[in-house]
Amino acid sequence: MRAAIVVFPGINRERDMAIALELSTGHKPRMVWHKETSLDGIDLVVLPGGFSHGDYLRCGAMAAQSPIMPAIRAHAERGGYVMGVCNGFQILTEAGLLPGALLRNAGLRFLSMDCNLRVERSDTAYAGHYTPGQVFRAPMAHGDGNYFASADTLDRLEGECLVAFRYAEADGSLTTAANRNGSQRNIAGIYSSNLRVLGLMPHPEDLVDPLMGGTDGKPLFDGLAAALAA
Amino acid sequence: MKDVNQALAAEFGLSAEEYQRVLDIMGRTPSFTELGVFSVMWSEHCSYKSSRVWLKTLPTKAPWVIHGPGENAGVVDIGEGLAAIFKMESHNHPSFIEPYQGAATGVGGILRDVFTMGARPIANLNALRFGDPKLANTKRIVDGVVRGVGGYGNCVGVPTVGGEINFHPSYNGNPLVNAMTVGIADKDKIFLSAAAGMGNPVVYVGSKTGRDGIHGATMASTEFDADSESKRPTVQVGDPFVEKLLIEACLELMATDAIVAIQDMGAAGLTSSAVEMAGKGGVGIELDLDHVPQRETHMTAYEMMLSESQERMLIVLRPDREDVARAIFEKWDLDFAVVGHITDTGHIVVKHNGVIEADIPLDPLAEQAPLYHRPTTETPKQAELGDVADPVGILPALFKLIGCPDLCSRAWVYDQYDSTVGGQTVKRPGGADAAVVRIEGKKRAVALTTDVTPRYVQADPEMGGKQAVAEAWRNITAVGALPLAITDNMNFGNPTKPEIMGQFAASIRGIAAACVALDFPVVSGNVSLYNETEGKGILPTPAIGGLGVLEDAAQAVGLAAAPGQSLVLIGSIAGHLGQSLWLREIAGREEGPPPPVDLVVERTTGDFVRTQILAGAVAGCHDIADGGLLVAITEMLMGGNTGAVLLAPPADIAEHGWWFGEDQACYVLAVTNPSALLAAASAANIPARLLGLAGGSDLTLAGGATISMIELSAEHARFFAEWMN
Amino acid sequence: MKAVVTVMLKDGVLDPQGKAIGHALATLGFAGVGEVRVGKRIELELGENDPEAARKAAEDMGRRLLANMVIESFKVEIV
Amino acid sequence: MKAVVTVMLKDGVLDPQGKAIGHALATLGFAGVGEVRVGKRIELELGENDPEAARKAAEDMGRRLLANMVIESFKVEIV
Ligand SMILES: Nc1ncnc2c1ncn2[C@@H]1O[C@H](COP(=O)(O)OP(=O)(O)O)[C@@H](O)[C@H]1O
Ligand SMILES: [Mg+2]
Repeated sequence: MRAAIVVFPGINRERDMAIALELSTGHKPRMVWHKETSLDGIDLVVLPGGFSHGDYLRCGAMAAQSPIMPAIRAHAERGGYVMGVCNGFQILTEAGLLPGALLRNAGLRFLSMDCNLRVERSDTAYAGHYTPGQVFRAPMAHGDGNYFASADTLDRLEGECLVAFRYAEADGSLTTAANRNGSQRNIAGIYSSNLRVLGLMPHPEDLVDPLMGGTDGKPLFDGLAAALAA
Repeated sequence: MKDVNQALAAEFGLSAEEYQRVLDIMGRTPSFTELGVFSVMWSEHCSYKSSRVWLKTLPTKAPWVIHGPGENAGVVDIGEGLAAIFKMESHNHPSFIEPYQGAATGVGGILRDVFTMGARPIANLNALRFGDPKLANTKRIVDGVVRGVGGYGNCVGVPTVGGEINFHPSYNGNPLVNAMTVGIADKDKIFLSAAAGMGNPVVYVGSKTGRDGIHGATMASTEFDADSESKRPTVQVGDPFVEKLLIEACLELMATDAIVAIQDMGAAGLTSSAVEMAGKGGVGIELDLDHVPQRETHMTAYEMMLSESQERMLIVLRPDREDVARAIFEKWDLDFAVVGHITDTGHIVVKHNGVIEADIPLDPLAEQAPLYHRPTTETPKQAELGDVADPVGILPALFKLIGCPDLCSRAWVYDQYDSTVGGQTVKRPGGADAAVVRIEGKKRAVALTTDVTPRYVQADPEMGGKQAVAEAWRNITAVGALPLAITDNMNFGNPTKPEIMGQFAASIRGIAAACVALDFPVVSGNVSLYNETEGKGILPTPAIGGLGVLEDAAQAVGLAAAPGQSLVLIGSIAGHLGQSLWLREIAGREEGPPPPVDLVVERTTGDFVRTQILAGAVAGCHDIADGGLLVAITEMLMGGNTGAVLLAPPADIAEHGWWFGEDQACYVLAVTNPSALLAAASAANIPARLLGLAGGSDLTLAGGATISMIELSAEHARFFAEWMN
Repeated sequence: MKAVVTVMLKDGVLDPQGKAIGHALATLGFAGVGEVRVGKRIELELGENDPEAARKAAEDMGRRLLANMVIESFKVEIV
Repeated sequence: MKAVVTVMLKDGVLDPQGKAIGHALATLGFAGVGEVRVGKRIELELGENDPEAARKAAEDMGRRLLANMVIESFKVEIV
């Protein structure tokens, strides 16, 4: 699998993501500067976490206007794989590649701690190494992760089973306490209709090494490596 | 523009003698701009005029020290060809005036001190001291400072992995915000600030210059008074986004051979960076301010020279590399301007609109900078405490202590700091006595901590100084790391008061003694004086930032104890309650001498503990500090979600002394094989004692008194959540 | 010519910031404060001299960058 | 009665957000965009019916909570 990580000015988890991808795929991902315009030969495009353009105005709003965006959009339209994590998820919603928006956390504070994610479906390239209903841990670190979409958009997401992960308790139950940022319906991540584009707020890439407190995030990358092998 | 005379000099914070010295150096009346340059360079903040004589007595050398004090940050060899570069710096006054921006720009400033030397910043820490939590103003300042530290650190993508936060009414009008940054570089690729090379271009990069923080350096050097209000317009606003770009652009440029010298524009902005760079290089420098990127119109030379606009650096380039450099900064959308060149005149010459606004000889500016041997009086020793009755009993006291503002969970604070970005954080805040951050792509890790116990320093500045260094050393040891060096941030009151200067001198003595005994030299630091409001000074607060190294991050241990593990005390407890939190919170007294620090015992005990950890014999380790033994045990149990059954104290010690005394050089270890540890200890002549067994959901004392861990954990978590709801 | 673009959250999009301010005002003792909504005011210096052209440009900016039409609406004012 | 409190950074205080927006507009091809300043617009439902009292209340709120007088200034409008 050939992966690329898009480097927008101000993002800061590109190296974490590169480490996680290399660990599972054996290859260093290509770093693509936001002013580039081509993604030829890339299977997976990753928009990493951070504060693109300082998160000024709205998180991801300015990055969504980057020169690289048309290439990312074309890649997605071609049925290519695109994963946006944290700021990357915000950029994907701002660019209209995923529905909804990410608002300021309900408590109006930055949230940095591990959360539990419930896997809603595992028949995708991203979740193949998890099982449906499985709960795994991932660090979160964001100030604007409060997922919002109109009622009908939410119903469509649910109807088409496009919710990827939800904030849950360790036992998989969906509570308000587990839903720290106030996201609608505990949504932590969603897929595009063709299941090729994934956006999620937490950071599985920061939990792929037992030394850092666990490997709960590793199956996501192993799954991708397997699904996109060759 | 006002004419220059003694009155104006006084307004600029120069004494009559200092102004006379300016006249002697210049041989004429200085220009307005020249007076501004003298006043900031000779301010307490930049010249260390009250503290220098004492700072010189600090031990700063060791085989592993590459650069000690005198550079933008300290540099130590951590093996495998790598260097750790670190420093702590205060932003106290700005944080009182505007908590969010004050704290944010404090983080930004210390980051620049570290990456200007060629290091990629890998960790931030912050040591915070605030006033009485009962005051609404304290709440406002805490909230703003914590948001500011997080707002800046999270955005630049440097994990904030540790620090301290404490409360005492003496900080009501003078909160302390001390920020520390640690970076990693190849040890043969360190960048210094000494300018060289006749005619070499002097380049300005980063953000544009505005009228921000003019005279911030002098503000940081005076006491607060009623008219501090009027100083408010000098508040600087930080732009962490630009800082992030600046880090990446500078590191990219540093990978080339273009740089001759580089220095951040910190306090006193363009003035101090230009003066320090040329001064250290023994050359001259000429600046043409017409080329300085400006955010405002009609800025004067004085304003541009003194502006403290953030996120700016000054670089001396190889002339043939200007284009390489320009291309890099343009790629990152940062300003890049040649604003001058290096000369052989030994002067700093500042031109604006074709007029020479300043022409100052650099040697006298530095060498004749004021240096004061201020009078000192020794702090009287505290009377011995004698016996103190236990008014409430052990578990009620524990319950109260574990929930008090100085001992309760800090999660509310560090949950707002991104501690995992970078993917190398082995021990996060709250998980161990020191933060542990692995070096990307290596097994090696650094262990980091900040420590000081101001109430000890107040009671006995020398002992308190020793204790601060000892505790930093102990915290690094407690994760299994080898302590290497410290940075210090000396926060004190008004140095013109002999008793304050006495505190300063004595604590430096204590720090120095501990550094020598523990092979733990000072490689960088910062001084913040005049932390007084209406004559009331803060508790003397010499914050110590410690750095240690682990060859294999996998060997690091946290502080949690798991069910089934035995708890063993290493070190000996005399039950010292003087200046303890038990005495303050339970008996309502702030009295007595602080716990004595025996540096020989400290070292032998710590070396033993580290050996055991590296041998893999230890599952969890926590030193005894604020709150004493029982608080330490409780923290270990909360960390492992378990209870414990504890054995009785020795008969010859008062029970509350045993459980709550703050004796030094003590550790609690969680182990699976206690007898092996006890045997090893006795073989090494280290006092050790079995304390009990972890397990269950309650904490139970010999004799049956018991309390549920759920209750304790809830009380531990309560304060900040309720306070900030 | 100067344009002021005001961006507000659409009704139905909950506004935690507004709620927090309302709460804080109440605790400060301001009685009878009802709903509080927080939005952005963006002031732009435009090279334009023709008010109509300026408005068109500002509206274009609002749609393409300044507002996120999924959650926000905006108003343009030329001053 | 409704009050609108507009909070802007004082002149001379760096506005990183405005700067970034100006830059983004330029890269989007909007030529001739000069300075961009970003502030807050806070709309408050007040229990007051007397405009003067409403203004006084809103100004009080501005000073005590809505604006950070160290770096910001505010304007009140009653609608
Ligand atoms: N208390 C101290 N102990 C040791 N070194 C100190 C202390 N205070 C300042 N220094 C050193 O003096 C030099 C100048 O300090 P400072 O002006 O704070 O640096 P900068 O100008 O880069 O902020 C630095 O090398 C710093 O490490
Ligand atoms: Mg510096």
